[in-house]
Amino acid sequence: MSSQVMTMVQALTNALDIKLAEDPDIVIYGEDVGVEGGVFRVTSGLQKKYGVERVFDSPLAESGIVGAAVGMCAVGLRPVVEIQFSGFAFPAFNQILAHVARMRNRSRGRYGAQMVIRMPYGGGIKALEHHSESMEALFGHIPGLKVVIPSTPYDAKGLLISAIETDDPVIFMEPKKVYRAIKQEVPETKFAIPIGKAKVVAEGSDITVISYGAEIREVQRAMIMAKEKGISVELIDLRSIYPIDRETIAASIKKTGRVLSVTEGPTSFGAGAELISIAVEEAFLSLEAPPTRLAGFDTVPPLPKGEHHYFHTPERIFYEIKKVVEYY
Amino acid sequence: MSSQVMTMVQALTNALDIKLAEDPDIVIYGEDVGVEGGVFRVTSGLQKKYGVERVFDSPLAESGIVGAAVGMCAVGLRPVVEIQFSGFAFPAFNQILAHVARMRNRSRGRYGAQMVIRMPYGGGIKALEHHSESMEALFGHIPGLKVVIPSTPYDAKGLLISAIETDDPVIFMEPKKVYRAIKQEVPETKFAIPIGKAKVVAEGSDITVISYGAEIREVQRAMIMAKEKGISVELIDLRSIYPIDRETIAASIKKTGRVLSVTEGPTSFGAGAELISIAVEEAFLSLEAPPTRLAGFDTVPPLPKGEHHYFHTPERIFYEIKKVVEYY
Amino acid sequence: MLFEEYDPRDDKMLQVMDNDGRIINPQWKPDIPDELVLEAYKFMNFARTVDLMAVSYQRQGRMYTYPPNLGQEAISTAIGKLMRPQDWLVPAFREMSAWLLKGARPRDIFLYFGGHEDGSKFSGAPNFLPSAVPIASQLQHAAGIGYAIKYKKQDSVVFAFSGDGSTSEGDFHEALNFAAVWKAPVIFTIQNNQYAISVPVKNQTASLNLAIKSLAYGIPGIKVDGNDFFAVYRASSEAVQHTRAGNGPVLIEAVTFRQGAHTTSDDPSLYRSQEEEKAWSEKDPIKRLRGYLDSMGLWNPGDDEPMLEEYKNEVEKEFAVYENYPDYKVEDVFQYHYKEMPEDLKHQQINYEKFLNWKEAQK
Amino acid sequence: MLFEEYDPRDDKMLQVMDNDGRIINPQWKPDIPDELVLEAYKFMNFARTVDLMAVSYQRQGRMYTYPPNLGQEAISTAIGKLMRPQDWLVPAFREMSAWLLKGARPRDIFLYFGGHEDGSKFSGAPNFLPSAVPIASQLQHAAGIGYAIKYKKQDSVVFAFSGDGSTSEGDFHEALNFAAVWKAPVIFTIQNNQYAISVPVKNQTASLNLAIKSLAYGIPGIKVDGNDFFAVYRASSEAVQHTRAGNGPVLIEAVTFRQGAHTTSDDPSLYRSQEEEKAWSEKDPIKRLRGYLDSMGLWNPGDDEPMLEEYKNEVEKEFAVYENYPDYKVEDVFQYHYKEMPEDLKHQQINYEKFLNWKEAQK
Ligand SMILES: Cc1ncc(C[n+]2csc(CCOP(=O)(O)OP(=O)(O)O)c2C)c(N)n1
Ligand SMILES: Cc1ncc(C[n+]2csc(CCOP(=O)(O)OP(=O)(O)O)c2C)c(N)n1
Ligand SMILES: [Mg+2]
Ligand SMILES: [Mg+2]
Repeated sequence: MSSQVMTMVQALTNALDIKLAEDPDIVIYGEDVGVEGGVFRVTSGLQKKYGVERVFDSPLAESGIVGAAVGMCAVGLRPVVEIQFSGFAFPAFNQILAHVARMRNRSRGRYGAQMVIRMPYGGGIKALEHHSESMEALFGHIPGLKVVIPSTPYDAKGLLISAIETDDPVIFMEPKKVYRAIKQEVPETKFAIPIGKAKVVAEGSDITVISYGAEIREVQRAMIMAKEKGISVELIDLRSIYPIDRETIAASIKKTGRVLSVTEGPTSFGAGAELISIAVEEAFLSLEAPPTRLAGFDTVPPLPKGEHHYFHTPERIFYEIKKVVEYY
Repeated sequence: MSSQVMTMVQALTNALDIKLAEDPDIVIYGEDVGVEGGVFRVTSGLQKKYGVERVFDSPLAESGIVGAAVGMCAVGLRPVVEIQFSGFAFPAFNQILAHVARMRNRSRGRYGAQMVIRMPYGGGIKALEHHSESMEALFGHIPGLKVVIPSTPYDAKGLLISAIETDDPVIFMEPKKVYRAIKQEVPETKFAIPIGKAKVVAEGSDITVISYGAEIREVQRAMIMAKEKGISVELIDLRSIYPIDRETIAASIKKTGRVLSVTEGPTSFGAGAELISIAVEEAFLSLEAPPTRLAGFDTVPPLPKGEHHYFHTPERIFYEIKKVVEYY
Repeated sequence: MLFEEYDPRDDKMLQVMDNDGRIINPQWKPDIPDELVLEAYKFMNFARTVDLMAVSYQRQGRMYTYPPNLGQEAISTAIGKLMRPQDWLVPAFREMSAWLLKGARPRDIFLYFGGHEDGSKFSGAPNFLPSAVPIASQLQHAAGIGYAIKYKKQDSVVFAFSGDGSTSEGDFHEALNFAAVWKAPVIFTIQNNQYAISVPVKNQTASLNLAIKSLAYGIPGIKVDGNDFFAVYRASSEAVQHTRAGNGPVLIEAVTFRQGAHTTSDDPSLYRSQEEEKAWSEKDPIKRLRGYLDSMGLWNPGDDEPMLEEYKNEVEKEFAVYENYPDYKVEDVFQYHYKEMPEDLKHQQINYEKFLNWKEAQK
Repeated sequence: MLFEEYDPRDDKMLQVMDNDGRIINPQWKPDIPDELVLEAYKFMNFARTVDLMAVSYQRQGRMYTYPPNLGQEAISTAIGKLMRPQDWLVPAFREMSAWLLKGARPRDIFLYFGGHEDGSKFSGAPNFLPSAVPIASQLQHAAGIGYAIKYKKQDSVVFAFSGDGSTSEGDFHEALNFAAVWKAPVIFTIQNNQYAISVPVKNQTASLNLAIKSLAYGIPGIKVDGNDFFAVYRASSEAVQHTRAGNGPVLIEAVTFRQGAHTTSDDPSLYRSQEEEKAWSEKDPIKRLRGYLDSMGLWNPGDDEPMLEEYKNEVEKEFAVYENYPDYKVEDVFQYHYKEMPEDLKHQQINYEKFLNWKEAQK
């Protein structure tokens, strides 16, 4: 099987290309995804290749983008829409919550919402306001959705293909900080990574760190520091925050007895809270220290000049790992 | 101080009346709040008393209702707007997240969003779709907001007065199931209950139950069953889910060693997860059983015929209390 | 031609018959056989029977909140009569005639407003979305369906409904704009029944009328008398022709009046006068069409009673089906949310069933 | 009268001077003194200097993403000149001239696009909201400000800006509708610069033009040449008159062209041709106004260079203030979110400071 070194952007384009080629029911649209190929170029070249009826620019209206996709699904299409930045998903929030997530149940299984809503998310790239948020917990709380977040080019391709193929609606959040930051060998042919299965990125014995998206790389850097201090970290990349892979989490915590979640969004009512709850629900008796969350502050991400205070540096992650490991 | 027996609806009307009378900067608007006095009659009589410029019907557009309030605040008004049902807050979600919650920070304190967004929430009243949700966790996750939920007529009045008087924006969620279900002596004059302070509704020694809104009454009923079995329950009414009263929660759990949260919204990424996390963060060493959440299923609330399966009955709450207490 | 003559900028309203059913505008009377008119008349009576009985069942506590259609039957009957099986119906919640003509049965309507999602399945009715509660949100779906129809080169038209209040929502705007840019075959019908719950249209918008909003999207718009079966039928047929010819969407404002309450929990006396109600009852759509039929010798006043009796019996039978509908099962809460149910959800169901067993065991 | 003569239904565009600055439509030339025109010319040059230098500082890596104004200066200069201190400015992000005229300093602009919230404080400038990033969302605030002004019986007007792309958002629709129903004193100016990033207006809407969208709200709308200082000035003055007389909002479509990139991270060559760019550079607003001044003997071509030199120096000084701005402090992340900071947030700050201390101690 031939493979190629790809960035995450390239891997995503490749996944879309493969699916467009094999399934005429797939259409791609959103702001600037046509001629320009998206502001991050994920859809680059696809309009040329598949025509303006399959890959096209929509008017500038997120509720319209998502709402129209609900209708398309009723007729049997499989739209893959792009929200330019996850910070602009909120004008579409009602359509997502009220229709995308509910159409299947409301129609008792008659109509589904077999769509993917792609959106670059997350910070640390010195961007304008509303271009750095990480609000995946909001989507995780809406019944009826799946929420997927890849951390590598390989996973991005495999997960996007699964997302397009599942008959359930998927919020597909792409860590823009990773978009071009890492390159990886990715098979050129089609492959799928199941949604809902976490990946044990590194095995370890002293502490379980649970994370996803762009934070994975920061944790890996922190792990180098930890290793120097003799701390052995088991790193879990969730890959999907709903459904969440309780089994993998439980097995790991039962082994290590300690757990830290590392996520970007605000702390309160955030993903870390869910992870702590799962730790407690699945492995209470194994816990040797309080399950701990390292999350963003309960603030908006500061503009670039203040960004270094908000987004987690490897030092910050290491510091929290150390605290959990040193507990008692 | 003279007082009167009031329903929660009456207590809310009374609070609005008092504030309208004393502060000319207060305006009230929303769908049907004028002539009709709101579908639940919370603003009943106020347009007549204060005029159509201060209490009025807006066009049917939630984003417009909330967005206009942001502008009004910049000029110094203190709008108290009504969203007809919390299930219809989502067209306004972007305005809430992007502006209401952020204007103060964005303008470095120059402009605030001293508004209250009132909304009836919660289920169990045999209503149409989108009329039974309990999605407070979504608001709790947005930095910049306060989220207040009263459970009694007395609290409703005192908390609404505080909400109107605070310079921070408040999402004020009113349990419609309680609206007319209980009556209580409420002082006629002005009083305020501070936002962010929980109330210990009942002291107990075996388990702490944390809840709010309409669930408080169901927990109280469950407590009768518990008492029969010799279980002593300490009940905390949060009253405000952001800011959350860690101190009261911590003190109680340190005493009882066991904790159950009872909330209506979906389980995953819900309020219960935050409460479990706080339990673990504040009282890990006191925990004799896993902190537990009883929440809604990860489904939309069923239509009336299926409602009894979704909303927590006293039996269901008792069952969970028993499980936590019997742990070990 | 019709759209030009009734340019919404002139605020004219297409009317074919007067309040007594006299044809006052023969030029625009649709060219349809008498049988069709007769059928429509009967059908409007049937729909009204379902509606009135729904209200009374609700009053008896045998159903939950229900939004009466009384007085608005001409609009969705005329459009429903134009709908072909391959056409799509994207409803709001107050166009029951169209639901029935699309293939819903009264039992579905009772089931839905009786609080069961199975009432939204409409098994026998193709291309029919469930009712959308959040105002105007369904119009976005209509635009998307329109796109998909074009994309798949299907010969279908989308009929989307909403009320005067819906025109204020952002989704109304986005939907019409998307459909227009895409030249999607969608006919947007606004039932302007004068009120959004208690709020009159004049507090909803300052525009000359609602049809004129079409100009913001570069599409034809027309204001019609929504209590005039012929006017609605004519405007809608022309709209269908326009859109099937590939010209994109049309906006129809159908002026009518909700004779009943907003829903069974509403009290209209709070916000409108008896005079207003009385004036509108003169324009009742069934009364007007009966006037026409009478004058044409197509109907005797005496035929109404047996017809209504028959309909009443039929509806009672349908209601019985609803009342004997199987109990809501635990699975019904869970099973339809996902095609592939997540583990967490499965466990929630299992845990809940454990509780039910425990509860059972307590007895 | 102006609004009637330039009814958007006829798709006429108000133009006072041609591409060379010759007055072709003296009837609508605003009656303003030469000094004001001269001031406006100079000011447009100043604003352009700030803009060009911002782009070049960004290229040097000394600032973050920045949205160039090049070619659009006439619009917000003309409107900015009309703004009184008590008037409100509700900006999008590409009307820098209005920002400066409202009292922002170049240092604020550098600070904001240099990534510091303090750049949105505009200490010296009353009644000026920070830039709103989510497209069209700010227009709702304008409607609310308009209501509050009326409520407080203040003599102010709200100037709200947005782009052609913004007209597709639901918030655009709701804002204009609210303002119209409330008869709020708001002037909505759409800078139609032909593109929303890469998307041309024709993919944004099928309407005849953008001004015609005013009909959906029952308010006046007018399409003006946005590169013609006189045309924008005239239309805006009439709009101000209209709205101050209590008649409610006005919609102005100002037709222009973004000569630069969407932002410094954009590459326009992907979506538009050099011919198009060239054609529009003929219509450059500064060039046109200079043509007028030249012909009136109010300006010598030789005066440009020293003026621009002076502006450059001034802007450099402002940039230096920005570059020497104090470091972003930990408190700056936290302190402005609430008037009364919640305990949780305080603890988050304290915990973070503990980490910083630990980190410091590691060294
Ligand atoms: C987004 C949203 N906001 C509020 C409501 C509550 N609500 C239900 S019907 C209605 C009025 C609708 O008026 P209109 O569109 O004129 O339709 P009508 O009821 O008159 O048929 C309102 C405000 C809702 N269903 N959805
Ligand atoms: C709600 C929202 N969606 C998407 C974006 C990303 N975005 C920033 S500017 C822009 C185009 C705006 O076009 P237009 O309104 O014409 O203004 P212009 O940039 O041309 O001045 C887009 C899509 C945004 N800022 N907000
Ligand atoms: Mg209506
Ligand atoms: Mg533009």
